[in-house]
Amino acid sequence: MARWIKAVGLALLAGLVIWLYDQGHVPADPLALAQYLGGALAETGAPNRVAAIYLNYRMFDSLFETMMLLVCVLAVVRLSWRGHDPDEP
Amino acid sequence: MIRMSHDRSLFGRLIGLLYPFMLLLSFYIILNGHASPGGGFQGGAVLATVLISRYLTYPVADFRRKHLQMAEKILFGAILLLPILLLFSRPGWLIAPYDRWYLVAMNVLIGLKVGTGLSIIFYRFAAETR
Amino acid sequence: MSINALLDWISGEHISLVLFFVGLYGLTARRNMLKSILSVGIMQAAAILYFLSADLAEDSVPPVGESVAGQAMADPLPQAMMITDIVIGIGVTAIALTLMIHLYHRYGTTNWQKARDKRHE
Amino acid sequence: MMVPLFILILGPVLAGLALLALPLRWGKVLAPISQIPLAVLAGQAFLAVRRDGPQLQVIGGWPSSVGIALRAELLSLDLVMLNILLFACLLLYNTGKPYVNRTFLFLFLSFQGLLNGIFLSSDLFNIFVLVEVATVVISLLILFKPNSESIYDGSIYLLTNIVAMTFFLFGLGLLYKTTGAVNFDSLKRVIASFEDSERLILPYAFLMTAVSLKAALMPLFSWLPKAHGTPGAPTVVSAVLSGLYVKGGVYLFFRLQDIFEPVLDTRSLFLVLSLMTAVIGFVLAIAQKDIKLILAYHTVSQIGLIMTGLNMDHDYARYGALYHIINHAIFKATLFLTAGLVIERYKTRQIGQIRGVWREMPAVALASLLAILGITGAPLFNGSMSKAWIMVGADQAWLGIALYVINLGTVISFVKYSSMLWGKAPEKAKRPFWGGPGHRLPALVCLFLGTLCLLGGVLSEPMTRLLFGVALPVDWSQYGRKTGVFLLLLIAGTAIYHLGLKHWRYLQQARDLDLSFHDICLTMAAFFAALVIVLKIWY
Repeated sequence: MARWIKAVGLALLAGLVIWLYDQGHVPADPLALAQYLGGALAETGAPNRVAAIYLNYRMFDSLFETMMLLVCVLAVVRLSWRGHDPDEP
Repeated sequence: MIRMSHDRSLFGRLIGLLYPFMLLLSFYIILNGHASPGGGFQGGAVLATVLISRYLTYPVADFRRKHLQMAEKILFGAILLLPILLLFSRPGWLIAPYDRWYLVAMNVLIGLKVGTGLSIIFYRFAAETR
Repeated sequence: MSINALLDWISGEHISLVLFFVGLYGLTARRNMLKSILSVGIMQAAAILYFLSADLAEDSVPPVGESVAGQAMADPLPQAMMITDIVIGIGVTAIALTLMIHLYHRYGTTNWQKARDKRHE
Repeated sequence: MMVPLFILILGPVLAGLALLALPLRWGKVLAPISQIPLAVLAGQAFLAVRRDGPQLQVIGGWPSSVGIALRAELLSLDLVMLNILLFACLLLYNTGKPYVNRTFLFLFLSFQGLLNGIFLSSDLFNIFVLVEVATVVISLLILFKPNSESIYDGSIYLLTNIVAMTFFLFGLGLLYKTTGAVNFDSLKRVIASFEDSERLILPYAFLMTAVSLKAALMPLFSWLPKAHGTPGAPTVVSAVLSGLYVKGGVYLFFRLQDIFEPVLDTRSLFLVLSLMTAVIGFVLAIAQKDIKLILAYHTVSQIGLIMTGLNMDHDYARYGALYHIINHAIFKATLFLTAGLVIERYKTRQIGQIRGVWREMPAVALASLLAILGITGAPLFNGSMSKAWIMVGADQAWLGIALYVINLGTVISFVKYSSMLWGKAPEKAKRPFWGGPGHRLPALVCLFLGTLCLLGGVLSEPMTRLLFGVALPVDWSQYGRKTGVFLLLLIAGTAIYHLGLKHWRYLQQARDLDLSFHDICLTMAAFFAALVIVLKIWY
């Protein structure tokens, strides 16, 4: 398929999505906002709410985030053309 | 690759001058992450640039990778264990005087982990394309 | 459309939606694997921009420090989620680039189509 | 006292990390042993849920809207226990393989933890993170053997899934803006209170595009055979991908539909898509010549069947589909494991060149046969039970006929697959029962799993009562008729395959139907566009 057909098609799709977005959009209040803003300092000791979230309320996400980096390092070392992990036989 | 890195005269000295400041900045970002904008991830990225710029001035550093990888695994173990022991298994245990230490410790661990991880990735790519 | 209306229309949300489809176009139309990886990066940037701009109230301050009466703080949850996503994005990009280098060494090309043809030989 | 559920997720990761520090010899022994405490914990949690009902645990003890919640209910714990059972079998099967090293064990065990997380987590962003890490771990696992041939397949797998997860993330952003929540319970509450459904169309379309790709629904399944059937992938990885990981996508689909159903009821749309998936899956399976690819395409077909059951508005069909998830995991794992042993012995994957497995390696052939009987729905085997329950939900005649056609397709594809069991062995001398030295433990594992296929059928009534807490009666008096139908299907399938289909021209062309990366992305965009337009017209 020619590129311009894809370009036109996707542009139309983007137009449709933006139109729908503007039309039916009613933002809602974040449910946990009050707790994050009000309680974070007392509950976690972190004036930086973002840190309170990723180190305390949602620490579980951060664990897998660091795991992602570890797995990624393993992948970059193992999958490269030059060969494999020298630590393993 | 970066050919100009072999010309150590100006670039190398400039980087050498910047080292302590970059290290200082990264640890400032990590250690104050709980109280001001910043944190382990951001500081870790800055920390990685220290090692990367080191590579740019002395591009023979592949021997460090093994140690870095070991360090990364150990740090990951610590990052897993600390929240499990302090946070997950006994909810509500962290109270006022201790929670700040927990935050700082976690930020430091995460910062070191991200720093080592990004540097290994960079070293590997550098070795790959050399 | 007047120029002011256009400027009002240009918001983080709209730009991110446009960027998302720009990335999708890159994925469907570009044959080079490096450009595919870049397109994925564009799409991820779009998602990050959306999260950060969509939930940001006007005149809100960063969610750090004591809250001051009368001044709205930004919602910290999307910001925290996006830190996670950025690190994930770095990891994914690094792995995709490694695979690309490996593919290049094996098949001598970074073109999807050519690699596929060589694989079927 | 409820078991802390996060141990089920982080336990395997920690175990894998500990094995990195120990010698490999110990690791190979300790990895299967590590499954025992996990099984005990999962069993305790399961009993607690059966006693006290579903439970929500927020990690760190925060209120559920603030932290990340793990939800223990019968279905999620069933899948977790299935996961532990399969991983225990796979780790035992794998002990003798040369490519196993400490990194492999770490990745494999971490993958188990991630799967448990996907099943247990009740927070959409957490699920996004888990799936993303799982995607990367899998691409590393399928490319694990040195000098892997599968680099192209691996790249396609990784990039398509990353693109899908970007769709997921964008949908999540839109959903957070419209509802202000990311965890299932709050989402369900908020969405049920919505009067107009229009604002949910966009987030729903973004999320469902991603989840449909993850669940390998028509037309987004083309990455699945590449990942599951790629020649270089270790056998255990193929088994766990086909047996369990795809079910993660199906399970996610199930849970998302549960949230959105009160406002956007799309079951009829997905019912049609699932039926098409099932049909096209078996057509492509019949067309393949590589035994791993036959099994991989067959997974697509069975996913279609499961999704069909889930999208029917009938309790029997839903529980039948859920039971089929478990059954499919067991027989597909058995089939992949036996195929791995057969490939190892015959040094080829071409179905035409493998003959006489029954004589060459009797134990493996027996396990294969048990699994084939299970998957084709032979009477008394587990597949027949779940398929019969799905059939109950077919309230219209055309649905019933479609299900029969799908079953006939399954039978045909396995008539082809089982042709490798019969015939003369390449060497005259009869081998020992286990099929040679070093094959004893793997063959035993296969036989154990094969026996489970039979037990899952005979004990289906108590099993469903135990696993889902529902009583689905089995009408044993109808068994004569069912056996008749099965035999008829078998004869028809054999006849169709040998008389017509084997040499059919178009089948050869279907084999060459291999979507490129761009086509996959284009179908994804088209799927998304179609979903948006259909929903906009409907609501």
